[in-house]
Amino acid sequence: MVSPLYIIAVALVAAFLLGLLKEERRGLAYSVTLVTLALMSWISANWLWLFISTDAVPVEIYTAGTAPPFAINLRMGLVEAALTLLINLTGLISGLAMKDSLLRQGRRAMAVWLVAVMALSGIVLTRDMFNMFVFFELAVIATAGLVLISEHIRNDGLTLAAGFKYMITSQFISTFLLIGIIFAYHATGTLNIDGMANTSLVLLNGGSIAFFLMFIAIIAELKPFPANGWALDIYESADPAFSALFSAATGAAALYAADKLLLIGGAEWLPIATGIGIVTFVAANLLALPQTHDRRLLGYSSIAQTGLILVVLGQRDILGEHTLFIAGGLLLSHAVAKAGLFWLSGLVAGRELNAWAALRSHPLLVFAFVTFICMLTGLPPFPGFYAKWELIHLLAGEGRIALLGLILFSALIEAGYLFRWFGYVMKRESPAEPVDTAPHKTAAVLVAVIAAWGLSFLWGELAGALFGRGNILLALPLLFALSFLLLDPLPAWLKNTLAIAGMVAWFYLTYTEYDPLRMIFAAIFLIGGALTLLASYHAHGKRIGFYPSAMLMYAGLAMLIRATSTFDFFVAWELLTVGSYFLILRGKHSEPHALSYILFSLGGAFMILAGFALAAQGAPHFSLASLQELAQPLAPWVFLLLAIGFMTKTAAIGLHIWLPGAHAEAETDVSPMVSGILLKAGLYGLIMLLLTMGRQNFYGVDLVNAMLWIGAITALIGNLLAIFQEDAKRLLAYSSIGQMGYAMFGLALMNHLGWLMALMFVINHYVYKSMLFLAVGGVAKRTGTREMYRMGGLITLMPLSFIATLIGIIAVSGVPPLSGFGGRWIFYNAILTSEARLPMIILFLAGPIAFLYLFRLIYTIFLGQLKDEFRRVKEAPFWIILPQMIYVAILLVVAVVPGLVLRHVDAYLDQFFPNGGLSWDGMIITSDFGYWNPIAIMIIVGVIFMTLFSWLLFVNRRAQKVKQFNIVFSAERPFRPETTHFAWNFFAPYRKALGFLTLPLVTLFWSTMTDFLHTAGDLTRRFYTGNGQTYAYHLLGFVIIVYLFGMGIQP
Amino acid sequence: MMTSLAHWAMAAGFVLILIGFYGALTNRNLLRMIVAFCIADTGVNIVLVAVGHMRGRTAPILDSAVPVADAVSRIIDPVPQALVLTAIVIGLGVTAMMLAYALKLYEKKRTLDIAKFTELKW
Amino acid sequence: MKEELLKRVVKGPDGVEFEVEPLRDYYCEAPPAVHPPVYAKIVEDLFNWARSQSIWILGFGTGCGAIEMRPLMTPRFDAYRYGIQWRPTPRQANLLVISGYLSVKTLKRAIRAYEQMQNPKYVVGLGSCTINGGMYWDSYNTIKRLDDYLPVDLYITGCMPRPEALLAGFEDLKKLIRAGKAEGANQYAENFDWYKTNQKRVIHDWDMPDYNW
Amino acid sequence: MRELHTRLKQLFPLGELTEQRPDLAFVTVPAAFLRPTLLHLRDREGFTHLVLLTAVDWLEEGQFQLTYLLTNRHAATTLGLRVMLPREDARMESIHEVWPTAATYQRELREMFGIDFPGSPRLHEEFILEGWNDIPPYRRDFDTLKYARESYNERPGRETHDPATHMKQKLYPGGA
Amino acid sequence: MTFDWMKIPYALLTLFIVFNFGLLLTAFIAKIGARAGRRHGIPIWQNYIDLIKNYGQRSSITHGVMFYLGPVFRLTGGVGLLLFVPTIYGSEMFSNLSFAGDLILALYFVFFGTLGMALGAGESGHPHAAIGITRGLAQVTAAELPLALAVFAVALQYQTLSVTEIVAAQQGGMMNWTMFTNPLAVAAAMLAFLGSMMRPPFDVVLAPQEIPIGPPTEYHSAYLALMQTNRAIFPIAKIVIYMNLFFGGATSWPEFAVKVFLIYLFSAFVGVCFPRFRVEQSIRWFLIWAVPLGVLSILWV
Repeated sequence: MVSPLYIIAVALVAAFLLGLLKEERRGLAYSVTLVTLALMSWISANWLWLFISTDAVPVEIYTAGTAPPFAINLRMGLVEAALTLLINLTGLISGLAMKDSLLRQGRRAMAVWLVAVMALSGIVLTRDMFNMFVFFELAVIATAGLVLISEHIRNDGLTLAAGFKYMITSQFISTFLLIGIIFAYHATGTLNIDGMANTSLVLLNGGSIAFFLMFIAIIAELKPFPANGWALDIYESADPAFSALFSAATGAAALYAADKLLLIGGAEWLPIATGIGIVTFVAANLLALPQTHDRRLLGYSSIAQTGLILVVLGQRDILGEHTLFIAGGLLLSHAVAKAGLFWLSGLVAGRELNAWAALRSHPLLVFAFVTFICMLTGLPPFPGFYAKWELIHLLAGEGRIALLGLILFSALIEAGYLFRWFGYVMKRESPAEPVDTAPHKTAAVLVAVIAAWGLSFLWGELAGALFGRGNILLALPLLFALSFLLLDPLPAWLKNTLAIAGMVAWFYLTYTEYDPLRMIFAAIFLIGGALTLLASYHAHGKRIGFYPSAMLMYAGLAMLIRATSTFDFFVAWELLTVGSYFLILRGKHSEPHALSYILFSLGGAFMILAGFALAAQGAPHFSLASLQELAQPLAPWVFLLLAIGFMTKTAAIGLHIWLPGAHAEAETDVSPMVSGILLKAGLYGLIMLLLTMGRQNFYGVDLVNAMLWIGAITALIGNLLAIFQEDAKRLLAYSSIGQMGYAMFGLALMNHLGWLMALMFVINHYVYKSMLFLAVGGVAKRTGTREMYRMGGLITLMPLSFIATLIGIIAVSGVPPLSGFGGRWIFYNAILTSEARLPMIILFLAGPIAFLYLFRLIYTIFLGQLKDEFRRVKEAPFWIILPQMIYVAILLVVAVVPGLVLRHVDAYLDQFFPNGGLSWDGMIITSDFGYWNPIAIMIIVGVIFMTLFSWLLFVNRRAQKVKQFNIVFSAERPFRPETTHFAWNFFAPYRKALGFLTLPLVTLFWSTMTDFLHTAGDLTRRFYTGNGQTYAYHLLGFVIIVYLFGMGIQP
Repeated sequence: MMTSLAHWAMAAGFVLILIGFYGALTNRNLLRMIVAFCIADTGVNIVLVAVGHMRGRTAPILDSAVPVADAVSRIIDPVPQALVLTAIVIGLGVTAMMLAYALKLYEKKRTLDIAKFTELKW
Repeated sequence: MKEELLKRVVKGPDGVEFEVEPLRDYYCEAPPAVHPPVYAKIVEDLFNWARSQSIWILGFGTGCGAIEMRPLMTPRFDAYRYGIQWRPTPRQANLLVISGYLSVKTLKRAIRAYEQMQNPKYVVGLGSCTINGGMYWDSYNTIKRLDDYLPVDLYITGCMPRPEALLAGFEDLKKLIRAGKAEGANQYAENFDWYKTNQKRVIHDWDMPDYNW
Repeated sequence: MRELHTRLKQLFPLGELTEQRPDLAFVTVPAAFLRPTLLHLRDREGFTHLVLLTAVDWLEEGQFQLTYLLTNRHAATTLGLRVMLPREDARMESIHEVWPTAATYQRELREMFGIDFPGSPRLHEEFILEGWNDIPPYRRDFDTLKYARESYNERPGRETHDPATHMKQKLYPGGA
Repeated sequence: MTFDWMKIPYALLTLFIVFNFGLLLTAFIAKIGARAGRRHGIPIWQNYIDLIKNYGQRSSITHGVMFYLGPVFRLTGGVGLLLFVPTIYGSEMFSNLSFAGDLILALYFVFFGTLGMALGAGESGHPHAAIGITRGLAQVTAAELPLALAVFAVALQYQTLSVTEIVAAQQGGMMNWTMFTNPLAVAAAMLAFLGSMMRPPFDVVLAPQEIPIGPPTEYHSAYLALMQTNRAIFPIAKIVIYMNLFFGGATSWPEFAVKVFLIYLFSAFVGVCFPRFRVEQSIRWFLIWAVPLGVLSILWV
């Protein structure tokens, strides 16, 4: 093994040699620099490999040949190896990305660069307090030097000012650190960190103040809120490649330094670290919200992430042996993603967030961006996800709920601005300046991407080793979905075929595992999904990005039904959320809606995470089935959290505002996926929840009863809002909200028939909503509008779409003889056995309201007056029609023989609700109250209908076919189709009567919430005046506050 | 007072530090701020030395006057001395760097007022 | 010709431009057909009897006669007991009562309303104005012979005829219908060109299809 | 009414007042002063209601007379303003901004007399006559009878009687 | 499964009786209305004549397929509704086709004709038709609510959804009728009944002067005849449900005739006495007056 000392030595020697080189030999100097950095990285990598592959113990390097306290010692262990590798590699790649500017600045800059990287490695390696001080000062000087040297590149003085502010701050810091060190030394007689720790510095006389000074100095280097104005200015003004180093490497080094100090400080100082960390995490994320400058935003995000990791370090008392896994996961996620983003920002010309839209023309870079933000947000399969899962679980296990809540809240804000940014990238107008695609810069980004996925795999394996979890990245559905990333250059039809084949094959492979309940969902998710995908054949070209997103969602769904442990469930949940988010974002005007979707979904997901964590009580492995063993007082809380989480997906009232926009703005074939299929995931969650936990009493409120009310109100408001929509897809979207309300109501009835009804709704809603969305989507595709009043009279031009819509609305409305009636029949039977009678009244009102929007849908689109510009419209594309016709067939079959599916579910439900099932006697279905014979109904209605129809045909055999303006119009003639088609504001009288129920109170609530957060962020950031002296005051104020808190908790 | 000299030195050091901080926080002129930091640095160095001082002992220089054998009982702790040396060097570097900054900033804006460099904020 | 009836070029959602000709595209162009009685005589007799006993009048008032029609619905005259009632839409009405003078402008509407009624359909002219112009014989804007423009089955004279006269007239119309003589609709279809020529001679801005189905 | 006339006369060059009843009078106004007079009457004198706007064809004088009939509801008085226009190329300032209802009257006058009111809304749309192709029918040089004979078929056998003699004969056929 | 084929002629017989009864009854009610206005009113057989005449119209036009199917849907709805409910209690002959489903089937089948009619009228392209439909649908949402509540209350009361069993439970004297055992439910239902009969004050759907009779504006000849046929059958079928649920059903045709007549008369009576509501007024009226009754009736049970 090469001694780690060489990391430092090599850098120093090279820096020295660079000074000897001639100024003109810049190419050579640059090569020397890179080689040196590569060598340093290689040494670290070597060590890292040693520690990973063998159980080697950390190595102590005594510089002067003697042990401490008489000489400085370095230590090389697993963490040190990983961190120095991170630092050196970041240095190397940043050096690569900075090629142009380094070459222009010459050897001095390169030497300083080497020193900076070396100093950071030194901070990590050293075990000597004073040595650490020296390395810190070196880092400061090197940083300031780099800023100074690079100043002439931008030549606007901003960088200089930022550097000077940094110097001011570091003067204060170094003063504190030195005094702290000397007193600590005085107290313990050693400068060695372990020595200080062993002698319990803080217990000695004056030791605690000495420790405090050292501690606060190191913490200040972590740029805690509010003493961090200087750092933001550096992030904003410096070269992005340097910022990458500053964020990833400096941050890592400083965190490790803090970690070392906490070793000295002991348990008393952990809460302080936690406090500083969480305040920083929350505040920095809040402050990042109103940012429009990309690098400053990244700066805030860096600070926030550092804060989070500090929290983890501060919680080491409960995290114990897992601290490393968690902090490492978070740190590496942060470092890789942030470095990648900073490098990426070097490619983008503009500094506004909108300017990143330029990335859009480069799918690879978009992928990189996605990777980074998902990694930062802690989505699976990235390391941050594992880390967050464990962190939240351990916190919940110890009952540190407030901290848990703050972390999740702040993470949600972070996801908010990151995904908003991604929305800008995908949807905003592309700026004029193209992306700089210099190979060395792009390569840096790609290395980060590879590192991201590599780390994901690694953390998956680690999680496997530590907690016995499966590696997410090895899950077959996910792999299948990810493989579409590689297949993306293929034409769309080929990918579509592969996707369909994959889904059907997966169903074939797994169908034996499902009980009838899961079978329904599996069939909808997989076979239904494949059916919906048929519509995607209509798309031409490559459809870059569609298949990875869609398959990611389906992978999540496929994994969801097979999940038995909370971990697997949650992973699947996150995957399907992210996949569907990308799918929704593909719509033309979907940017704000996709954002609100992902925010509500992630908020819901965090609720679920918190619920699972609470339930697990620290147990590493918790199966879904064990939920039923939970007892008071925990169980209601878990139930509440999980239920709210699932209800965000089913868009229960209050949490529904994301749905209409998201579903309406999605592409033609995406709407049925997200509506017909994705919504069922939420129902599946609720079913799991109710199956395992049953009724819960929360301070006297029966939570299932509350769900009953929520379901009923959701059904009413969803339906009511649907009738006032002018946009056909929005109408369907609101209708979905209402239908989900019904299903939720059924589940909450908690009896046999209620569940059967809910499942019937699950099936029916999938079929008819997919069908209607496709039909409407096909029409919208042909007419170029979704506003119904602009359509009209399309029945003769699009007869198949009309038939699908007709069958669809009959089914939705529950009119016999189609399948919707079965649902209603079961519903009536179900409520007869229920005790809760009042919510049903609301549901009774909601029922007929459905007629209103359904009639509006079919009338304003297909009937009435055909408009000029649509006279030559063609029927929707074949591939959009085909699945609709299949759905029509399914509906008819289900209408005649509902027993095909329901019988099995009915029988299966017997084990949960033994009473009140249906009896299937031949063709007659009998409940405790009534009976129903679908075939007879179908035949009777059919016979009557055909008889009358033939009679009318006979009588009217010579009827003259007339055209659209041949109507009696009070003896006038129609003026134009537009003024003759009654369609806009269709239910105006209804609005007069009940319009007050549709006031957008919920939207108002949520927008007030977000406005509040934004305003809070915007006001708080005024506090960073830009004056270096003010920042110094902030620092001193911070020190004093922490001192007061810190000393306050001293024994 | 047992170690009155060391205590006096230490007190002086702290006073210097406080003067330095005060100066740095109240003066808006860059050069004055740098001078203030120099004063604070000096104060820190004095504190360092003062901590390492032991009454009645000599400087930790192993020469004929202090044989190696009884060095442990004769000399004061050498470590703070070493630290001070390093700290002085580093302080010098930092001061030089700050002066360079001040120069460049002055070239840019023709002013040394710290409050004039606030383009980056929020 | 009114602007909205002129040919226009519109752009479809796919960007292709094409021409729309409202008169041809929005209206049925078929001329009216003759519908002779086709069933056996006894059936036709039954139908004619039913038609005579179920006279549905289009509620379309022209001129002062419109006022004279209203009392028919009141308890004093109660036309309902004779199977007469008013329908608000020409589609469902059998009888168009021209209740007074017809200005050219109203004639246009009356023709449209008549053509939208279904065969068999009847026209009754009310008052002297419909017969020979009456007191409007020298008006610049009023037609003088209704039967030039619409196939009139029956005139009821008077200026204005009283409701009793109307009732008597309707009874006569019933007789005509029962006798199978009220074939105005077929007459109109057979002499379609003649009627159209007459109509177009007075209606100078003919801005409607030739037959308003 | 006299007082009003006196007051008005100080402001506008009005003609003599023709009093038909104590509460109804007419006065002639030059075309150029019509609008200020109307506004004054409406806003200062309480004549808030435009009862009608009509025309008389003085064929022999070669003039059209426009009559703006205004009513003061509180005083229950009606004042008619007459404006004389040359018959050739008759045109008059539109007052539809003063009373929106005037637009309809002006449309009618445009159709029936051929008097132009530039700027009046929908002035050139057909009002009562559809497809009229002769000179405006209310002009006195329009021969109504001739037009009716030429345009509309007559039913032969129509006789015209003097009502008095006809009824006499009918009631007393003997001639007593 | 064995099917009793005799059910078909029996059902047709019911249909025939009800059809004639309906034609006469509506004429009779119209006559009563006329008498209230001091008129003679139409002859009692006028409906037959109108029907024959409309079937005898020689020409007809069509606006398209749905226009054609509208009346078919409508009449299917009426006939189906009639046949899905037993007409005469205790009579095998006149239990019709009620083996196909229970009360819920009947209640939902009401919408079958409405929906088809709405579609057919929609295809006619006439704006008044669409306006009429929006009014009708808007009104029915509120009008159906008290009925649904009342039905629910009755089903809870008798613990069954089978019409036959509900009637059976009301046998044995007038005091066993739902009308007396659950008067609140019946009150709510009867108010809902007013809303569904297209008579004043809830006939803004048709509004002959304003939107010439609304949905059927374009319908004529045989189409109209089919709808007239339905107008004879459908109200009776609906009243049969009310009769069975609330008024003890009927054990014989005379009892049937009297009860149906009286129930029908109720709506006619109100219709003659009250002017017309606008849509939003009628919605508010139902929500304020009828729905609370229904809610109380449910809580009562």
